Amino acid sequence: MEFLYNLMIPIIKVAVVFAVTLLHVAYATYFERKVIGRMQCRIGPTEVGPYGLLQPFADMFKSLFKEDIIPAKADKAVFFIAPVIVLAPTMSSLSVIPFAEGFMIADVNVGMLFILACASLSVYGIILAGWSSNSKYAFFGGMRSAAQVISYEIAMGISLASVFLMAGSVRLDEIVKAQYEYTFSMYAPHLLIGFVVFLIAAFAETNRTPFDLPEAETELVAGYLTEYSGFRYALFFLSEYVAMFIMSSIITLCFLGGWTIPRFITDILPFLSYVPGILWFLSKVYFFMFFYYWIRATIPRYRFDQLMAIGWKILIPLSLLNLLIVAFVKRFVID
Amino acid sequence: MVPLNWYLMLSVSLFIVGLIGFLTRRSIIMMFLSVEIMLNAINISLIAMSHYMQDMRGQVLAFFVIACAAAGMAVGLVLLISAYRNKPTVRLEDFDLLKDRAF
Amino acid sequence: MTFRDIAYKVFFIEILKGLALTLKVFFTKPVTIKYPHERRPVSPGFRGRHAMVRDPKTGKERCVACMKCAMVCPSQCIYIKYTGQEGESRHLVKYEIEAYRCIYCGYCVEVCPMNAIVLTEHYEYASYKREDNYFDKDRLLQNWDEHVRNIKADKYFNKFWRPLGIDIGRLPANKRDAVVEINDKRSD
Amino acid sequence: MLPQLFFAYFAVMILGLALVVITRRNMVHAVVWMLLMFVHIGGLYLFLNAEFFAVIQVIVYAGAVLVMFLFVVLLLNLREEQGLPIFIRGVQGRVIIGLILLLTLVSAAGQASKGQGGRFSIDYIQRQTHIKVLGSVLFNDYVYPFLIMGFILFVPMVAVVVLAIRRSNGSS
Repeated sequence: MEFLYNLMIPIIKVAVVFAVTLLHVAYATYFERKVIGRMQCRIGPTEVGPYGLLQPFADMFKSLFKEDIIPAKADKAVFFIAPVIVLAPTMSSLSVIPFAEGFMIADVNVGMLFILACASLSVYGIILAGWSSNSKYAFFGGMRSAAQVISYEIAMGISLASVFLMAGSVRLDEIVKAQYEYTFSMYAPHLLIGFVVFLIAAFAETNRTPFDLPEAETELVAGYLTEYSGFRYALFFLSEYVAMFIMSSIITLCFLGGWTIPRFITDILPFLSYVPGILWFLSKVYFFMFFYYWIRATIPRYRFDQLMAIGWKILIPLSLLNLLIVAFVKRFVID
Repeated sequence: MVPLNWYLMLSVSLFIVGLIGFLTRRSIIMMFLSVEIMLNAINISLIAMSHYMQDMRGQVLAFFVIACAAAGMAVGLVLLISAYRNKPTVRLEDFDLLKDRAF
Repeated sequence: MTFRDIAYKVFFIEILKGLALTLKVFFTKPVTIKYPHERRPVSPGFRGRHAMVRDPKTGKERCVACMKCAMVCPSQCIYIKYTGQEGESRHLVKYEIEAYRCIYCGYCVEVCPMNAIVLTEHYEYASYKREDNYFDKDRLLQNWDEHVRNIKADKYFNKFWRPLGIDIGRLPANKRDAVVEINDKRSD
Repeated sequence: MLPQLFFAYFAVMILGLALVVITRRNMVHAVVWMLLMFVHIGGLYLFLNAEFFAVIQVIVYAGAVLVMFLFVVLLLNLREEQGLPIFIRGVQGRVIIGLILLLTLVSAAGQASKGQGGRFSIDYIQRQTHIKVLGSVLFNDYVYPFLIMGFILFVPMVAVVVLAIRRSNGSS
């Protein structure tokens, strides 16, 4: 009986997280269209349901029932498996994210590194999708995306290393707890360079504007997605939004104090400490999702050489500098 | 508890698979992949022994092996690319400029 | 590179300005018109679907087959056939307009001495069949009926149905005021 | 019983996938199977209480080295290689030599016995977390090898840039 109980708890957690994530992705698309619409003086979807609230489901049903087109000379096995390779690591990295105190599916010692590993795995899906489509647009998109993701992963990893150094752990819940002791109960003011570097790298990691070269519509049709349609396209789409959610969660957890609220706020308004932590967590995450859309509505796309120059010539030296400063501060000031 | 010998046997078998691949494939890229398999076999045995002997030295060595493997592969692949620019093939037997034809 | 430029680069001043602009627009009222539910008012002089004016007295078209419209048409999309000898009154047999070729210049409307062919303000003539936009005589009269249906008054005046800038006195009698009497069967 | 079963699964999968890798004609397929094999090896490291290595295996091997392979395979246009034989002439002899070596080494590995236990017991590592233990050993006892390793990683970086760069005027 106890065995069953121990088995049921993670399954229920998985079900909850999975359902919440899928719903989140559905409404993240709606939210994006509304936000960008308003920023461009439009109103976004309004037709399906009240205020267009059922639009995501209409899109979902449409993509589910569309014809699944496979190019004649595609490498079929790889073509089929590529969306899964993109989606599976992205979804599985959800399992180590603590949404609130003690609520995470898998309690592993290497939480943050696990997410980095998953992020590096989903590159394969993109390259293989581009390669197996046997189309030039898709191939260029895949290669560009892989080059971009690999370059920015380095800057991202090094800027996260400064967080590990400050917190003395790679467990996400311990990082959050360690932040609570600092001045603003968050690392963002202390690790400002790392925070900015991570923010920029997160945009590049998830292939969002201004770094959306892999799927630059005006030059590459849809990049590595060109030959995909119907359900497989929806899988790529889903994984992109889940990846955005995960990146926002990592920023929230590593730099903004996760599910905690800053102490100086609870000192002034003590009743706020009764608000459940998941609300704080989600509000911070949604702020960053909003930021993604905000940036998308504002900044045009970078050129590919500019993208590479930003990654290698600016972000990596900056993050190394940040790491150096943090190491000195940690050794000689804090300890 | 799985005995240490099982890990060592797995490691050795994996090493031999990599070795056979290295010796028999024509393509240089596949030979590099076989080298990767062999290095992974070494790592399995190092980490297994480190675990069973409760000593971290094996894992430190495995750490260095991973770093060296990455560095070596980078150099190997870039050599392959510069060779490919001169002669568009990745088959090892086509690089035979220094071979004495008499034998 | 001055100090100011460096500061602009380091603190992302340009990007922050852009973000402030988009955020400002975010809180303004959208300019969208939700088309099938709301329609934007048609501006005067809009040149939409073709129609032939139906004479309320005879219930037929007013065209006298003078061929002026077919001659003036730059894209030559008006096809007219008539019977009747030289010196007699002509009888219109075929009057067709190929709307896909039409460039909506409005010359035919301006030149028509009888005010028979007009361009209405109707703009939703998308259809599933190409034939639907190849207007023959009956269809053009039907277009006029559709146009008239929403007009409440007895008469309809459109000053763009005659050449602007020409003295009214020099125009043919039927063209002078470009007023069309709408006295259709509804009132009967 | 359960650990043995898990080990058997991982061992069979690793060996089988390695065999699949070295017999693929299409190199992209080989790289994909290799990826699966690396993930399985990472799973094996989890049993050995080395979760840091499990993650490093995926990040470094799968995320960096194999992507590099994939890049090279895609950069070189290898269409015409597809029709040629996979293995070199005289493959049987080499396989037989390999199998003899396999028999010898497996029998030797079967007789291996572990020596004296050190101070890093499983409980100690679990209490301290693996990263901390590895870090303390690496940065206290093996600082100079670690620095040399950094240099070893730096030299290929320069070498790769020097070799891969195309001079705008000059050769080619």
